[in-house]
Amino acid sequence: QAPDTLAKIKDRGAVNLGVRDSSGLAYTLGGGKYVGFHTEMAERIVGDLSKDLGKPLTINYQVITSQNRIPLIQNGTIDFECGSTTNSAARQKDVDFAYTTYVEEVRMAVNKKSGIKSIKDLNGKTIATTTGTTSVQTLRKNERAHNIDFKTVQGKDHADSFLLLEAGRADAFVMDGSILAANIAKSKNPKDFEIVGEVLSTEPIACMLPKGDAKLKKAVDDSIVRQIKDGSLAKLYDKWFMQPIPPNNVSLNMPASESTKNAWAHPNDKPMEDYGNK
Amino acid sequence: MIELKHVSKWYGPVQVLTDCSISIQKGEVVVVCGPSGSGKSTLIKTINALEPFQKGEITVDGVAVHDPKTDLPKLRSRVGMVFQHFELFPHLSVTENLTIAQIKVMGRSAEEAKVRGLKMLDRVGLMVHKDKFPGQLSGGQQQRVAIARALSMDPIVMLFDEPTSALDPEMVGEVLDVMVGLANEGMTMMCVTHEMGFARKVSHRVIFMDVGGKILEDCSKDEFFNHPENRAPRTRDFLNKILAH
Amino acid sequence: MIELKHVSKWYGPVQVLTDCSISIQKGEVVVVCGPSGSGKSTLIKTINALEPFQKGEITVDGVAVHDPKTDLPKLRSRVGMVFQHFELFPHLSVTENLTIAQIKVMGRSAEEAKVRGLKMLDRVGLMVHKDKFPGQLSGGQQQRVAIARALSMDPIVMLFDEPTSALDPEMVGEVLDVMVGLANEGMTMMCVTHEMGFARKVSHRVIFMDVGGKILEDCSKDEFFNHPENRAPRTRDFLNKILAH
Amino acid sequence: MAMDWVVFCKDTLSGDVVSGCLGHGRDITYLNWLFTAWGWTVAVSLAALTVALVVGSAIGMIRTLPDKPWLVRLGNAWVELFRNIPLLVQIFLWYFVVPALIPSMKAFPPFILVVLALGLFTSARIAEQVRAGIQALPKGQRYAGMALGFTTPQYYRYVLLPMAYRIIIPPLTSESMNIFKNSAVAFAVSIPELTQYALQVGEETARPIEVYIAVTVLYAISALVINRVFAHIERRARVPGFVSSGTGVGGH
Amino acid sequence: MNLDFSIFNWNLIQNFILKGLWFSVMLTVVATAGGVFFGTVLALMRLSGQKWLDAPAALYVNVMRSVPLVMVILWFFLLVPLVIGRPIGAEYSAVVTFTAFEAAYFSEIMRAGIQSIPRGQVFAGQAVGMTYGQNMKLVILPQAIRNMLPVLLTQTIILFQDTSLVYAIGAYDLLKGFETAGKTFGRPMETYLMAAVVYFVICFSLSAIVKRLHKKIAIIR
Ligand SMILES: Nc1ncnc2c1ncn2[C@@H]1O[C@H](COP(=O)(O)OP(=O)(O)OP(=O)(O)O)[C@@H](O)[C@H]1O
Ligand SMILES: Nc1ncnc2c1ncn2[C@@H]1O[C@H](COP(=O)(O)OP(=O)(O)OP(=O)(O)O)[C@@H](O)[C@H]1O
Ligand SMILES: [Mg+2]
Ligand SMILES: [Mg+2]
Repeated sequence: QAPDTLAKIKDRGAVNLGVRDSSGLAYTLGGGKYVGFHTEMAERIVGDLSKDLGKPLTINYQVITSQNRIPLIQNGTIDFECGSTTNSAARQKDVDFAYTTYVEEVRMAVNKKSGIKSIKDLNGKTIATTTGTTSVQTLRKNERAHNIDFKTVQGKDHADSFLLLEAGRADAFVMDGSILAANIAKSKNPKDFEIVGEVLSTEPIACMLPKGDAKLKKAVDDSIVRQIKDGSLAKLYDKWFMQPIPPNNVSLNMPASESTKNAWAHPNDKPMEDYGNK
Repeated sequence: MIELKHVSKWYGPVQVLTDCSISIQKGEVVVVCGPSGSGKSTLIKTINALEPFQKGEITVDGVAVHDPKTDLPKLRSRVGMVFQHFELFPHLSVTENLTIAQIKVMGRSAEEAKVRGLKMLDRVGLMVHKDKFPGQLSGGQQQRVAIARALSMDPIVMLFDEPTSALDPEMVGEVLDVMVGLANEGMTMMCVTHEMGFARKVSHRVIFMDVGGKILEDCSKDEFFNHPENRAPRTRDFLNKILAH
Repeated sequence: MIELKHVSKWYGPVQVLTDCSISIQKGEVVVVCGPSGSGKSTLIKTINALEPFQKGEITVDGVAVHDPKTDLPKLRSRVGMVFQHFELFPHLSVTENLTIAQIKVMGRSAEEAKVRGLKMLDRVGLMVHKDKFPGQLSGGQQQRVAIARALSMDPIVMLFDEPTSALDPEMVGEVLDVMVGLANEGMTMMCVTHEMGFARKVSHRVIFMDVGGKILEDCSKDEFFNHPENRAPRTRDFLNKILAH
Repeated sequence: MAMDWVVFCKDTLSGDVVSGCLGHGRDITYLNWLFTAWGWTVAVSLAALTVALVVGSAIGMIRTLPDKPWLVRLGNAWVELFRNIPLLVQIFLWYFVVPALIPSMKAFPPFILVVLALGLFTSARIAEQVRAGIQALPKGQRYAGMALGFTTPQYYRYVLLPMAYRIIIPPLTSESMNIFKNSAVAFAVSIPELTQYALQVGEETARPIEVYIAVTVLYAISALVINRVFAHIERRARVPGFVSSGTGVGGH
Repeated sequence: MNLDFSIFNWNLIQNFILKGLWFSVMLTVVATAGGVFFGTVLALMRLSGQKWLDAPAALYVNVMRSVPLVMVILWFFLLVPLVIGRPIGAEYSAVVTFTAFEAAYFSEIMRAGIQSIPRGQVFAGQAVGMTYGQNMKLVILPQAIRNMLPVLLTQTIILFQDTSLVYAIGAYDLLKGFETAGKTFGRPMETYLMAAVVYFVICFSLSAIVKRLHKKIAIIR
């Protein structure tokens, strides 16, 4: 039968929130502090849930990884997750997604000195990406579409993949733009790196919910719509993408893309397949 | 006292005891000898049921060893046994070695057990070592403690399995002396040993076993040593070898 | 042939050889005895430099063992040594045990080594076992192979360290027979052993060592066995113990 | 939970089921990919095993040399160093830190670095076993070798090592099986072996259970094969009439 | 290459490292205790001589010992919530996994420890009339425990090192603490080096203690 996550949340007076610890939209400052655009947005969603349920809710932050997030949602370890999960048709078989709150454009980060400007420059190069992400597939597809040949190396998480680029073990790091920007901003010498090339894939990022829990989905979607309507989401975006952010107090300097703005203007939960991806 | 009737034993397909029959009276001292691997140790272990056997009957002081209903621990507690490698309990002091079975098996009080144990320790001449651990004693001393341990259980019979063959030659004497003393006091004893001097001095009977666990000879000491012409060739050959040097 | 002058050795703070001086002539058979731990094995091992020593001098056939410039492997290859636990190489067949050192150390051809090795094997009466492995032989047979192995290196002197004490009593004789044969042929021999029968039969001299590696007696066989009144009390006590039973 | 084994027959790009389950050329199925990943696991493991055996034997041997206290100390230090740091940390050190400190190593492919990390980590354990094996031999064997006039390298070669290796075949077997298991951490530094496959494909196909089962079975098969190979070596090397008692358990 | 260790201030240690250290230590302690308990049960099953007890225990032990720990961690993370039917965090999952995994290894150590007691000792206990239980309790186990304690403790040190593998499910252990700190402050090399030093100091000291303990409790034979 359909799960009733809201009832469970109400019972325990707490939300088991899935968060990421090193993605651009959600990361940790250590000491149990989880921050980021989507983390803070999730906290606001929890605030709205608390109002709906008429009960104060605490948040148990549960760090998840690319590999385990779907099983964890499925088996109820976490109630929902707001990190950097792509809404895809394949995943929709196993989980549901809230309205898209951010549209990710997969691009690549390179060392400025490398001279790489486009996917076509990657022939014979080594490219880093992260195990358990859709970018691995995106990369394979692009390799085929442009009929080029390159080597991929897979870091176990984004920070690791960036380290591969930083250490010169890879020539490019193909990943969601926000993640690239965040990792560049955090690096020792942010000026050495830049994000280049065409958009390899456009991916709607959304909070991930248990499959078939309409009540929860509605509550979350309502909260998102509320945040869009009253402009607080845009403000939040500004805070995390345009202003200096912890821990290093550098700014990502990444204005909202057209597709993101579009998603806010027309709230929807369409999968990436509807964004013109092959 | 001890009665073996047609005892046979196999390890898998290998027969290690073949139709052994022996009868030992109270107060008798019997020496068992024979080449290595002839089943001497196995024979002596079947008597207090440390090794099971497949055929035949053994009774010790009227108790049927082969009977599944027999309380084996109780039987064993009344049969003293001394091993080639002493087998003192290395984690216990000499006194504890002497008392633990008295207390846990016979149910004696710690006090009583200690009195009895130390008396036996005194008897083997090792009173000064009562608080040491086995590893701190020489081989000869360990074996004498092992004898004292067996004696403190008030055994009705003592079984010895090559008690001196793991000892330095110097120490053989001190252990044999204790055994001679026991024999002279009338203890019923069955000893696997190649110390023919000991056999000559105190044994009443000698049993000679050959490979496959066959008893080739079972005769009086006098017969065994003084009438080689009546012995089987295998026995004579063996005796020649171990007495030659 | 062998000359020890004031040899002393320590293991850390413990002195195991104390000022030992011995001189052995070509063709002499010398028996070394003494209680366990008295340093007999250590003494014999210093002679072919298996154990270093800190003080004194040893020369073997004119070669100074204590001299750092001496080619020790070469010296050792000329001194035959037989151990208590045989120490055949278990992974090599009997023939390989006999030939490997001849080939690798003396540089003999495989052919030549085999001829010499098998001759020695024949001499100890084990020709039929030439293709077996040590683990397939009895202790007495292994020890005889070990003697053959030492002999096939054409040693100028043979050292024995309790060659019979790890054997079943039955097998002691066969090994002693080989040793008696060697002695009678005039081989220079130094034997640590407690087989007093052997000492009486073939030795020229007996050395008695006591704890701490002190030489208490070094006298002719006749003196040693027939004039106990001239011996130190410690020696008499030891002899009594090992001859008693 | 129903199993869906067809997932392995799917093309890795289109997700279409391929008949025959195996793709051609650049069109590969998840099954093709699985075998490639297994190949990496085997390659990493065997290469690391070689390194571990060579280095471990050398270190183990020098720890038993008489009268060479400095070499013995060096060997001991080696063992302590490599066995008191978790393998995963060592892999990161080799991968990120060592090339940064020694620039010429930047050119080394990750495969080599992982092999070095896993090999040297295991060399400490093998050194320990080789030392134990040599010291388990009766002391008299060394003396017997010396007494026949063998030089130190000769008596190691002809007397001590042949028996020491025979004695330690059982612990060497489990250490070799451990290498296969430990190679799983190589995915942390982007070697595309079985565990990385499990993580990536489990995610891509959303069928983690089937994928994990397949990967686990391949690990078990690898361990079993190694086990049989060593059992065969042990049988071949058995010395007639020689019985040895087994040693040691533990470790992974 | 210039290394910069200045980021290691008390704040960072407190925020990143100590939390991880605490978890690693907790995981080691709990898994050791649980592993010893279940390991004993498994070892007794295997030594019982009853096929129906021995066979399942043997199967469990052999399966656990032939699968990489990382895979076991992933398996439990996937399966435990499905089996018990409720959410379980990475940390709890790690505790369950390590307990189950170590039980297999500990049971082998105990089995070997018990079997290392010479048969003569078993005979000696029986010969003075002890029952099976008395013999176990008074003769075999006291010696076996002394023999296996060092191996058990060494295994515990290995276990402590293996806690670093929980990163696969995102649990926050000592290594993860260093890693997160390193990535957050852009100093990964320094933190990996520091992690190596910290692990080495801890494990080396522990094994030195085990060695001394071994000397102290070894039975003089
Ligand atoms: N547990 C066992 N399993 C199989 N065979 C065994 C076992 N114990 C002993 N044997 C075999 O049984 C035979 C008799 O052994 P036993 O120990 O009784 O001989 P023994 O006469 O005491 O010899 P020794 O003088 O060497 O002590 C030998 O051939 C031996 O190999
Ligand atoms: N490697 C060693 N380290 C420290 N002490 C040793 C060593 N080897 C022998 N010893 C000591 O040196 C002394 C002499 O030993 P050695 O083996 O020479 O005696 P032994 O007379 O041959 O005795 P046994 O009759 O028992 O063979 C003994 O006290 C022994 O404990
Ligand atoms: Mg016997
Ligand atoms: Mg000696």
